[in-house]
Amino acid sequence: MTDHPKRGSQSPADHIDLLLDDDLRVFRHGVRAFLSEAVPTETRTRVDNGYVPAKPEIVAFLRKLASRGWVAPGWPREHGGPGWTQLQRFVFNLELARSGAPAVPPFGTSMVGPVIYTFGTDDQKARYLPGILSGEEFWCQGFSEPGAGSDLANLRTRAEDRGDHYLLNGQKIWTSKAQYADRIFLLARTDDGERKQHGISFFVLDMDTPGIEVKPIISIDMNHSLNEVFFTDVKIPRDGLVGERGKGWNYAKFLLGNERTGITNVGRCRNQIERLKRLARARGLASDGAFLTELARVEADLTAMEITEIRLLSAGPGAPSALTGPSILKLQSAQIQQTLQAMIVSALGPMAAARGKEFESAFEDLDGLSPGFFDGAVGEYLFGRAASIYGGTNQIQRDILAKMALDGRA
Amino acid sequence: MTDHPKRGSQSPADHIDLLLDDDLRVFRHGVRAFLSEAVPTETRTRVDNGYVPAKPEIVAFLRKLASRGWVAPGWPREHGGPGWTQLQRFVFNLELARSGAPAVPPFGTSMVGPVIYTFGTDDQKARYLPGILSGEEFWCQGFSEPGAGSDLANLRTRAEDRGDHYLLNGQKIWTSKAQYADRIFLLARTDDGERKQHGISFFVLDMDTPGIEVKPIISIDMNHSLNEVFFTDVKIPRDGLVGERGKGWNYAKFLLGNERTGITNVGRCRNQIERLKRLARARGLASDGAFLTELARVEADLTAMEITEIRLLSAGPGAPSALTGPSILKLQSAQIQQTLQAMIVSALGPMAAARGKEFESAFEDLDGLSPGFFDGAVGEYLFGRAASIYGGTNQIQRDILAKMALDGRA
Amino acid sequence: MTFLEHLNQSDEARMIHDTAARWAGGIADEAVRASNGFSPDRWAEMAQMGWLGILAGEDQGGLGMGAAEAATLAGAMGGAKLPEPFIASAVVAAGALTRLPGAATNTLLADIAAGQVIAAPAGFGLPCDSDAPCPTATADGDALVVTGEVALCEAGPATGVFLLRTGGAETCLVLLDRDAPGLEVTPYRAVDGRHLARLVLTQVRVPAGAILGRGAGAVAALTHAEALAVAALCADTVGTMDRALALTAAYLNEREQFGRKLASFQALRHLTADMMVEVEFARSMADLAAFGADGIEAPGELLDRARARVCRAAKLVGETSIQLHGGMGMTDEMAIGHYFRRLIFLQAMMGQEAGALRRRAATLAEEIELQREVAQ
Amino acid sequence: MTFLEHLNQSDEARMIHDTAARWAGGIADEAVRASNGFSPDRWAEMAQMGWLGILAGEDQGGLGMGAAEAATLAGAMGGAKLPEPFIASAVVAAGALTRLPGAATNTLLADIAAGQVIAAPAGFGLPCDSDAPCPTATADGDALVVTGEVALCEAGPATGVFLLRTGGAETCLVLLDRDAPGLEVTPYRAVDGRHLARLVLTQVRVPAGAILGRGAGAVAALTHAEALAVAALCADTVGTMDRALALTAAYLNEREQFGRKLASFQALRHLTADMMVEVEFARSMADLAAFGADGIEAPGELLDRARARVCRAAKLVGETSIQLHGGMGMTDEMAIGHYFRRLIFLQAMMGQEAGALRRRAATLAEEIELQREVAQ
Repeated sequence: MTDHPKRGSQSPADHIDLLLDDDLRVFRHGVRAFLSEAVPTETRTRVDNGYVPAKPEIVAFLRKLASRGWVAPGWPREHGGPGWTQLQRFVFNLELARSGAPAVPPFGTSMVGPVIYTFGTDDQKARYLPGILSGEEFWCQGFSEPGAGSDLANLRTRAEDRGDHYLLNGQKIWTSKAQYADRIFLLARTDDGERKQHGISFFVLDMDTPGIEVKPIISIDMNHSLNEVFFTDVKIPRDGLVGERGKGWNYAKFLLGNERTGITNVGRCRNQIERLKRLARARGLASDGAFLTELARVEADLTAMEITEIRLLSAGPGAPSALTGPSILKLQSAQIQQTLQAMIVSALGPMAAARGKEFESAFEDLDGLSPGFFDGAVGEYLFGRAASIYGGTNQIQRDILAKMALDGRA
Repeated sequence: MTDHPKRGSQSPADHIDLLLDDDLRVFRHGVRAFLSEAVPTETRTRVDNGYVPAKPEIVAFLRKLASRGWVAPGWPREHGGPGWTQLQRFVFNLELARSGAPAVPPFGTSMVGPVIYTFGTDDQKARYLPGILSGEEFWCQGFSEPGAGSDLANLRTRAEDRGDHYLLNGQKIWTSKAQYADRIFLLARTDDGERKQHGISFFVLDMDTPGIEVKPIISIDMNHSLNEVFFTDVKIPRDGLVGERGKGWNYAKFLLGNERTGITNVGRCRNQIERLKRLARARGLASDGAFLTELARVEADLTAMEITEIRLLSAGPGAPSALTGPSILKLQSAQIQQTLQAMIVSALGPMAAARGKEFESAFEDLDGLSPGFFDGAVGEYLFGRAASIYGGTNQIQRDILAKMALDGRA
Repeated sequence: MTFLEHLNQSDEARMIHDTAARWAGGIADEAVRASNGFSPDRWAEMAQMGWLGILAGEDQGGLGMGAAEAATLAGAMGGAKLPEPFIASAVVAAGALTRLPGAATNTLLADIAAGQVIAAPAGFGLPCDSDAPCPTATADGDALVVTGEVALCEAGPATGVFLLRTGGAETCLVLLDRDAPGLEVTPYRAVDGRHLARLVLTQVRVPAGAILGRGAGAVAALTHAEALAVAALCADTVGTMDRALALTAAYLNEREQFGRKLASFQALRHLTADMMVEVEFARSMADLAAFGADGIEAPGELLDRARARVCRAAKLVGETSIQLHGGMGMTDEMAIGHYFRRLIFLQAMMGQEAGALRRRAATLAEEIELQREVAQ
Repeated sequence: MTFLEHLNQSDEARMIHDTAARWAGGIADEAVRASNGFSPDRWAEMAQMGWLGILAGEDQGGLGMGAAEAATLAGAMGGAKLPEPFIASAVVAAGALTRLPGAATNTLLADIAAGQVIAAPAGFGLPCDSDAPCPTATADGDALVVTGEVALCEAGPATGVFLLRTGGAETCLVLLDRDAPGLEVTPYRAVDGRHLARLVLTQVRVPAGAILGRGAGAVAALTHAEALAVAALCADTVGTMDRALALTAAYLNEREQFGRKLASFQALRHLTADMMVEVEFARSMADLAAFGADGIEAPGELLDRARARVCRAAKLVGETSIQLHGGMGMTDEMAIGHYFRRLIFLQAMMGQEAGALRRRAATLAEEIELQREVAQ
């Protein structure tokens, strides 16, 4: 078994360095050095093989990040973030993924955190932000509902004003990591507006509040990361309302538009290219022109995605528009991730037929790689189908782009 | 210059033979033997290189076909056709293309001929069919109009009933070969119907009738094969009406649905694969795994298209539906033809930049191929874009298929 | 038989098709989930209908039919996503045996047909065109002693015997009991939940009576079995895709978004149309493969084309059907994901599109070289 | 300069961009058609605005700017589909000369900048990465005698001199007058109507003063010129695609079918969205190429990635824009076909996607092999 990347070798010098100035190169080096210490080898191998780390692994890593104040890279200094530039965050995300670190759950740091420090009360800030920054408190997101997939504004969960509290009834779906979460942020209808976007409010709530039930959704990779969350007469204290009542739609848009970095998974894609090279060596594909050409093609795609992201983040004169850029990156990121996942599965050959724990323990190695490499790759391909669905399907992204090109509006 | 296929070598034994019964194999052999004599080497080379032959070459070849009674392979015996089965016609079309013969213009044989012998008067049959069968009289088609591309029923050309004649005014577009044609068949509005398909009539008309003006359309390959045809107070004799007045839409649908064979250009595609092999030899691509794999992929596609066409024509129990089959074949045929054309252009390398007569005479040969091979390939790629547009764009074909799959109707 | 005759199935074959389609169509999704990779009851039903003897001769209690009918059955089982090793035992293993007449094979074929023995091919057919070396046999008197490994074999707890291809001085096909001394069978699962196993052989002794074929005879039987495997896998894939397409069309008609049926969005309609095209092209190639397995002397290269094209269709149809199901497609609860996983399994067993194309690319290179020589 | 600084152009560079865009935007389609491959008036205007000296130093009457600004100009010319050999003379030829200082090159650069001489690179840069052998030079005293052929050279009737790469004992860059004895120039046309030529050299004598560079110096200059060619071709392609996309969007909004604007059909909208994505990704690669040509020591492999990705975009955007124009797109009358043909020309000059990927595939194979050695 030689399929876990060697410590320190996972981030060789590359063309990204050529694109950065000296300060960013030094910054990158510092991040890389920290991460090579902070990520245990077992975690790195599991993550590299495409598995999702368990909560304890994530918590352990978040503690280390917290010791440097790096849990929430996007936050300004005044709220406890490192105050990095967009490009520092790009570099940080890249190195994070390349190091084999567990993905930092975005729900607290990238999603609810900025909403709270921008629109929340001082009490809310004091109560919620420290737990996010320390990595100790996990959040989950209650936006999607059955019957409101891409059509988010169509939601039916209601929070009825009962004076000293709101009474919450309804159901959320696709709630990632709800089984681990300490708190949830959610959208609920408090009033009936003329347009269906009106009358929606934004709430935060502890997951141990009575009346909340979490039901696992087993996904097509046979894992449990998604959930349904049911609310039956759940009492939300009045101070669970964030910002103004009825303005939840605006906060949700702020939240979704806020996070421009990290949507492309560039780091993971780079790792996948390295994985494909290792696989090529193991499976005798190093002289297969068709394979190499496909690899060169997706590598060029990935390079274009990196540059496009840097251009967007640099916001220079020729940068892609803030309206089209994110959709372009979302579309291509899904495409590139899925291409890489499929290429790996294809390169596994007939053994891509196998899956599961029994399979993993049936072999010491397969062509010099661990069966975990095989199993993880197939799992990642399966769950990876979500990349073109969640956060606006490919079709929705194309609708957005076409509006700009053909109707001259967003 | 070795790029014209050697006489007799253009149709090696292949897997098609494996799919035919003995009778069809014998039939195929006879067709092939005839064609290897009937097609002059210069014609074969020009056609093989992707050029459209000039009218005299076509006429000369049609006379030879006429001597065997093979100009109109789809016609029943009673109207002067050979009375072949669908599969004989498939084999005939395949061999025709593989021999490098000029394409038989479909306007007389496959389009207006069957309308005349099915719906025309005895006088019309006597007057028009012999000229088609002898290959002496060329027809063109007046269906499309500006502003009625895919939406054929939207036509505006009018034929006003003036007692002893119809008075025709209007304009047709995309009229292929109108500059060569002796006669035209066309749709014109004779009455205003409730639905726009109503009140359309089907006419035949001599091209030397006063008031007809043919204006060339130069296409993106810089050639002239398409035209606009203008009608200004053109008198159509009463016997120019085919069938019933106002039923023209039905005859047009009959005409378009009548021709199920030959829509796939299987023979030309097979030639293109042979051309790619020659080009691979000349350009040193025989060891390029990416090129070979792409060739293998399109070859598999082509095989699937051949079998699909045979299945459709055999109308066996598992045959594709007569409603979806033609759209599937049209879509994939466009795809495969365009892929092959683009692969050839790509394999030409930098010299794909060049075009035209001066280019052809500037070189004796290029990598052992004639400059005509290069020039013709680029021209064919350019004009080949039409394959996904004419006769219902790819988008229209997908609309048709989706109607079947999702709405359960055609 | 010509391809045209092949397309115009016999009445008998059509009856088998209709019966199988009706039977498979009546099997509920929940029943398949509940069977956890193998249902003895369904297996018994298959035996009763004669399907496990589809290729076996009438002397052996079989139906004595060909690749086309076997493929028809495989297609029906794909449509119901049945996990049972029908192709493994009744098509590939039995298909090899039909080409090696003898007392031992006759008995075995009869047992397979009756559903009393489940046989697993090891080292040939499933997966097609494996690049892995097969176990090596050395002679010991008139017996063989075999050592080596088969990493992937479609076998579960109910599998009684293995038909093993061995290398060494000559290719042999040997019969191994599940409990043969020196044979270690490690079970695991396929991505679609069916049973697989790894075989490790350490000095396994195969008596003369268990050597079913040797040399050219064994190779011919193995080649036939490989062709049958391609034909059956292609047909299974088409059956699976047919159902995936139908489920997707139904979902689009049922689900609403932005106040409209999903089926009314042109972009989704066109993706559906593309799926239809893929399924129809794959069906053509499956027909070709079935014809090739029975009707063509050396169909190898055509079978490569067939599995390449069918694999490509399987990938596109599987991925698109999930995409069109949106978030719901990501759940194990919906049947569509199970079809998707079956398509992944089938592509792997067919050696993946890339594997099939690699083989054809090699022969294309030879054809181009040959042309060079002719030209010189 | 870092890439970020590169993205944030100087005020001077931005002024050039705006001026060029305005100028090119004011050129009518008919004017370009009428010029039949070269307009002396436009060339004079370009000279007047200093663009033909974009790379030449201020001593030579140039602007002394870099690849980014040259690429900006190339992009503007792509947008107006100008056939003049701006890239050939002012970027590739001039770019090579800037790396070979000397009296002869200084004069030539000044003449190029002034628009008085049009220079054509022969055997390097246009096309990129040609696999054709270049003419061979043998020494004759301090002169060279050159024999050989350059099949494709971007040169027309107005071209005055050729900068020729020669092989033999060492690589040289030599200056050839158009009327040099033994040089046969056969003109022909490009697919987009511009002027090309075939050069055949038979014992052409190059005096010592016309040998502009030798050995390592010549190779360095040629490498720089190749990088500039990739950068300029990529930028030209992006400019061409920008306009093709805009024309297509306008057409879809103008044209009706089935009683609705074409722009209202979701399938056509999504194809438009796919074009946007391609253009934006190509723009990123063009930026990378321009940065690479000036700012990176050995950008070779990144330039391969850039031209591969830009070629792919060019193919998709060109083909899709014709498809979305329907029958009208098939006519020479519509401007869109001219943009399509320019994209074909540009892909060929960039060596086609396949050519660029082939180079990168070879280095990937080396990287995999290297990894093997590290692992052992």
